[in-house]
Amino acid sequence: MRIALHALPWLVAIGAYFAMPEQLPLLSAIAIAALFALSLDLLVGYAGFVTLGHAAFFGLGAYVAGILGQQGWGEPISGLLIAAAVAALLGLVTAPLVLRAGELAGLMVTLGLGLMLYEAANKAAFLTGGADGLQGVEIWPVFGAFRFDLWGRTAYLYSLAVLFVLFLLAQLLVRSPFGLSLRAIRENPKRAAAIGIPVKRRLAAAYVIAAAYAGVAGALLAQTTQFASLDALSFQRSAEGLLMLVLGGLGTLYGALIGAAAFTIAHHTLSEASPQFWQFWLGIALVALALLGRGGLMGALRRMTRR
Amino acid sequence: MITRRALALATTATLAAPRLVQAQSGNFRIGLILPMTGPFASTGRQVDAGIKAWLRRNGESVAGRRIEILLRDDTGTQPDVTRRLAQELVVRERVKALAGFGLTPLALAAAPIATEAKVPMVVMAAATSVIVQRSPFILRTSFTLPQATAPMAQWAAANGIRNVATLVTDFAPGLDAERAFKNRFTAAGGRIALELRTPLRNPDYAPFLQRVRDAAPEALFIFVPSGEGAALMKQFAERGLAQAGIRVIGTGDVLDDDILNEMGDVTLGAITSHHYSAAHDSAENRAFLESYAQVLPNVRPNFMAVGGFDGMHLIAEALKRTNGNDDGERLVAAAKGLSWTSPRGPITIDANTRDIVQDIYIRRAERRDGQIWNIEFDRIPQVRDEG
Amino acid sequence: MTAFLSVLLDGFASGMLLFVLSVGLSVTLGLMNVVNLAHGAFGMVGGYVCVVLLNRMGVPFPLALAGATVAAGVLGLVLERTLYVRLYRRDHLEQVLFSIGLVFVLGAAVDWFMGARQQLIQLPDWLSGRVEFWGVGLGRYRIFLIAVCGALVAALHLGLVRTRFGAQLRAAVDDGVVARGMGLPVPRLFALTFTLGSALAGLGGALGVEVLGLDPTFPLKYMVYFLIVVAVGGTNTVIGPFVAALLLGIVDVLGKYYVPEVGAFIIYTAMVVLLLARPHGLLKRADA
Amino acid sequence: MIALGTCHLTRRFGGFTAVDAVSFNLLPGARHALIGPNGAGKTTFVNLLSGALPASEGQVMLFGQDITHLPQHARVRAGLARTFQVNQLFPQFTPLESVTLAIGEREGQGATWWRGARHGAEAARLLDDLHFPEADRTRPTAELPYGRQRLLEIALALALKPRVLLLDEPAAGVPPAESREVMQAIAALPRDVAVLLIEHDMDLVFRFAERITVLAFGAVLADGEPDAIAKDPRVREAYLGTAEVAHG
Amino acid sequence: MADPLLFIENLSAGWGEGLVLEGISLRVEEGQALALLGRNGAGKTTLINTLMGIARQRGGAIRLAGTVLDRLAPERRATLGLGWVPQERAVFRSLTVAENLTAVARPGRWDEKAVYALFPRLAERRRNLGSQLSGGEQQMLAIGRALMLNPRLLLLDEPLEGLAPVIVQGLLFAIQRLVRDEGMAAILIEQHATQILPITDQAVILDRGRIVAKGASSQMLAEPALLERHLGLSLH
Repeated sequence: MRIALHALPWLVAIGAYFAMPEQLPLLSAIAIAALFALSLDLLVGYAGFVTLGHAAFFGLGAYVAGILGQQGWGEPISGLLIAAAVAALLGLVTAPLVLRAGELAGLMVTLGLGLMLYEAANKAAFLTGGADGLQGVEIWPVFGAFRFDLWGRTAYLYSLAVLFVLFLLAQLLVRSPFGLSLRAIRENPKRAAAIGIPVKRRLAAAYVIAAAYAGVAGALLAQTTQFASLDALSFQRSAEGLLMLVLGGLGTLYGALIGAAAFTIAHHTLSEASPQFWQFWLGIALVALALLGRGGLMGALRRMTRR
Repeated sequence: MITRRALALATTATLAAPRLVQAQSGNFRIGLILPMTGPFASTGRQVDAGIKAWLRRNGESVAGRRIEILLRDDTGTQPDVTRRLAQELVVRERVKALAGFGLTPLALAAAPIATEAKVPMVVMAAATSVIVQRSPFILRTSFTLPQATAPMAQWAAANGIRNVATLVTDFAPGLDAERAFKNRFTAAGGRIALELRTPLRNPDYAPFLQRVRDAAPEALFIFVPSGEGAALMKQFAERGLAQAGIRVIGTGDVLDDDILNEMGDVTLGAITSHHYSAAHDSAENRAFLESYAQVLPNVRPNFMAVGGFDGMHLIAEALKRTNGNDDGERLVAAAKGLSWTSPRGPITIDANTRDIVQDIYIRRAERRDGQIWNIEFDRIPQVRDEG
Repeated sequence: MTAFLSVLLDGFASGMLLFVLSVGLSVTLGLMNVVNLAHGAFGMVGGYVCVVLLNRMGVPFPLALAGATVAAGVLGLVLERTLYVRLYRRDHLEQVLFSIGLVFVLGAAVDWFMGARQQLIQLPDWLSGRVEFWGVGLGRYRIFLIAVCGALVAALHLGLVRTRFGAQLRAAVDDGVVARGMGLPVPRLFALTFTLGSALAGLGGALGVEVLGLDPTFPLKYMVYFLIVVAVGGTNTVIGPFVAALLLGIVDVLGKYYVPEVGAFIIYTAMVVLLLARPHGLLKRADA
Repeated sequence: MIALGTCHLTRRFGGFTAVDAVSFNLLPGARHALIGPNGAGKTTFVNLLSGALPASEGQVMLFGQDITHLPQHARVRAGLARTFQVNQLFPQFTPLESVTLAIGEREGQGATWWRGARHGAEAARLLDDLHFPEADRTRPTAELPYGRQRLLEIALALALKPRVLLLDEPAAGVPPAESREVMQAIAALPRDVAVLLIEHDMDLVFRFAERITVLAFGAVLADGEPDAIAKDPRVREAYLGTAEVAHG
Repeated sequence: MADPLLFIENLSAGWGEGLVLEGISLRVEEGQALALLGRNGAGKTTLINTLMGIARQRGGAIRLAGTVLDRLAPERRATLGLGWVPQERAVFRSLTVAENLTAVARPGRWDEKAVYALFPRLAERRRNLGSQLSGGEQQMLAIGRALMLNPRLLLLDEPLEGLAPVIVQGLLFAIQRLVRDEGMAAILIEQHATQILPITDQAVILDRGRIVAKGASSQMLAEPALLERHLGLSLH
């Protein structure tokens, strides 16, 4: 029963491939958004560290993978790994700054660093294409066999597979002593320190891991769309990721998946039905959810199943 | 009434299951991707209304096929969304043409989809030279910045202006404009005193204009995206640049018809070069204005609207030529070399480059009947993009 | 040198405007610990009310400013009493979800009535153009901005320092529990403060139409700036955010003037450095 | 050998000196109580010992090692554990999870990410020893009765196998009906652990302590055997008020 | 007028899930001063905070001059006549002395002038910020601030705590004036029983959240054994 419940989202995701062959681009977008939300969940949901600049890692991953593809190394999987490594490196370098400042100030430092990277990418047009985006990205077929096709079949299966693997890894992570210690820090940093948890070091580790995850998500976007642009680094991207996560429910991993799917589908459906005023309805939904539900959609789901 | 029904149809179609869509395959579906929200929403609204004006004027049936527009919002800032929407429209909605594309990065992101899906992609707003080279299926009915800029440089040089500062927005169209102006102007013996680039988002023009004032050129050449001109012109006036003897010249984007009237007296006398003015004196334009007023009352159509109007016309003419056949390669072939008289004047789709060839007008902002208009006073016929 | 002074005064003016727009946010954050990302929406509403009054109804500019202030204040009061009051005890992230939703709703509503394009106003003649003092040129409107915002800063500061309401407000920020125990109606104080903050944002939005522009994306476009002012300025005084806003305005403008290539990089760097040096705000010592 | 010692330990907040040059020794295996009126600086003192607060001056030594500048978690590694006056628990964790986590950290496996937590059995054994009811071990901590949460405070500290244990008012706020378990747990603390008990409940103090230190105004007022302390006039004054008024 | 000024019946209360007080019943008449004694952690402050509506009331009833307080917000209780002097004084640090007084003022006999007359020291420091005062001055200010509400019942939570003996004497004198000469009803919390018993009428001793002794203050003062047992250090 429990296993069936865990398998359900993935069965739905695979079923969607067959049931909605015409919706694959949207489904890929959901998978990538879910991975980004998942990376935020590790940091915000589990370690309790809120960031407003997570798009820095997403965008960095996107540009790294994109530039690799543009410069003649279009092998996708190594591209993902390199993007993850570079994003993690940025995380490692910035973690001390971000952790130094403490709560509100730390939050603003993440925002500031994110904005700085955005500006840097904007100015480094020789490398990034500036405001016009990175042109001429060429990604080779996955495993040398599966080309990124117009229907988005490869893109979706590839994104889904990466999401799945990283989800399993995340699950392993949050259930491990390390993951437990992150939750402990979120729940009570005072007590966490008193049982011998090196709080800052663990938070820094979570920050680096989340950075790598976000880097992979960004790289996936760049590879599947063969394009990278500044908005991958934008504050909006960070905020949207947080919205998805809060919408789905923090600290459950599944919340990230559900939130990303719900937000993307709602956004897509509403903007299709009303290209000019979809924000109104999306806004109403967000306001209502914030007023009514605690713990996001996962919270609501749990309350329903408990009843 | 007709448009409303088309809209209703479009809405039901999007909500209904894919099978239903196939049952309506007699329709010729066009996927229209525009920034309908966000900072560039006014561009989307204008193009959309231009298309509706064409449909209102010419009916929704072309060569026995009913035209159906599927409008999507890409918010203007997310190229990956533009690309995904293009992909979806092609794959799921089976559109036979893509259209719209408010900004250069958005158009560039969607170009590979057009190539791969082999559907014509009609660029109605974005204006960087390079766009049409990105796919053999791209056709353009807007303009290019070098196209609109070079005549301005020439006019300035010919009218005794020797020393110019340039101020452009820091993205591809701006750089295109900067380069085109500089090349043509220096070739004609002019000198560029100062080159400034302002950020695309959150620009504050005051410090830039202060620098211009310090440099004291004879004229300031400006390119900023549609809508931004107001803030710039106000600052120009407030800084007292006019009193300091600096004239404003620029491309028509700066004195966008959409907001020209509200920009007020600060614009009077500014010289710009562009391919369309709502004040263009022709029967075609009067008819266009009339149809447009029925779609969007109280809004003056600008060059974006005419790009949409002509883009729709281009698709329709191509479809007529193929006798309703919606094969992408045939449609593009049919579109190549088409010429007609648009509300802006005579235009041609170049058979080789698929880019637009059109007259560029030199205009002066003047008050007529209580409103401010860009009054055309000189014309450079059939200008090509030279970027 | 004169150019420097001109630019400096520009930065001063835009910093002051930024202060009026964001001061409400810092007070509500300090008083009720509510993260209200929709603060800019009140500025937007004020801007649109000003545009409508001025352009469609022909109301004189000063009256239009007053109208914008009142309208944004009333909207703030209504929303505080009906919606915000339910979110005080919630998680900050839920407040973020709520306030972003509100930004979407208000933005779309404004779009529905007014369209998406830039809104423009015609200033009265006495505010147009430019004057020169000893060779230093300054736009009349910027002088007006400095005068109005300066008067507001002074009034706010004096109001907070000299009036009983101000003392009660500071008491509530100092220690909300004890303040209630002393009979101070903290919820009502907060509603009033929220109203005042919204009204100020409305006024700022109206004053900013000419300088910052106005379209439905206004609240999101400037949100980052408001957050910077609050984070750098701290939440326990009016002076902290004021200094922060001035710094931000001046650094931004000077940066664009002298090193336009670097652009917005400067303010972000300045913010990060300030936050690392003084995590609790400009005027507050770390251990206080 | 001294288990935990301080030398002129001082902590100032602005102009206020909360802990004033306290020199104090805790012997291995000691049963030592720290008492004093409210505001005497007891909790600040504990925070200085555990590293939750940095000292303004002076030294803290643990088994001869200077730990004054060690962060909290390093002091825990070195064998110093504490409980809190106001519960500091992980509300969403079950007691079993909490204790397992603490044991894992003790064993240096807190950074392990590739497999689940071990030590569940040891955690269960520890809870057995404390007579922690089976049914409450797998409920979220926040839902437990207060007394049981206090017991968990002690369990978390014991899970670290400390050599020195600081108990900050372990019985505070526990309703009488639930206090038995806590009292039992304190009575049954391993003999080889040096315990410093901060407590107001004099019953508990005199039942438990073999030595008492009295803190007042941040300084040591008296130090000695319980009987001597109970009779010390300075201590009586600190607790009952000035002698003159008492006579007057 | 059957209702006493303050009437507490079978009150239980605590913080969050923790239960600190159980089965407390008490009454305070007009003009009466009650000493609330007990060791640290006995529940004295929790009782005061429950009266103020800050700690969580779990059962029982509280009435002030007949008005049920049980569910009222703290600010309502204050305006109904409770004058709270919180533990550790908690003066408003960023307000001046004068502002601390005027911000909470309600009309009545006690105004700024009257407070300054009671504590001349405050008059000298009226322009200083709360954060700049010494401990004793802060305590005077906290009492003065509560008086500005013109309360019917003053709740003094350990007003002598942590102060030097000289200052303690001065404060005791002022409090004595209030309750003896002004007839102000008050509840006084103190660990040091011998200091406040002489200036109160009734006394109650709390231990572990329950009332363990009750009686006239003078009587209690005469029973050192009782005090020693409940407040001192000896074994039971």
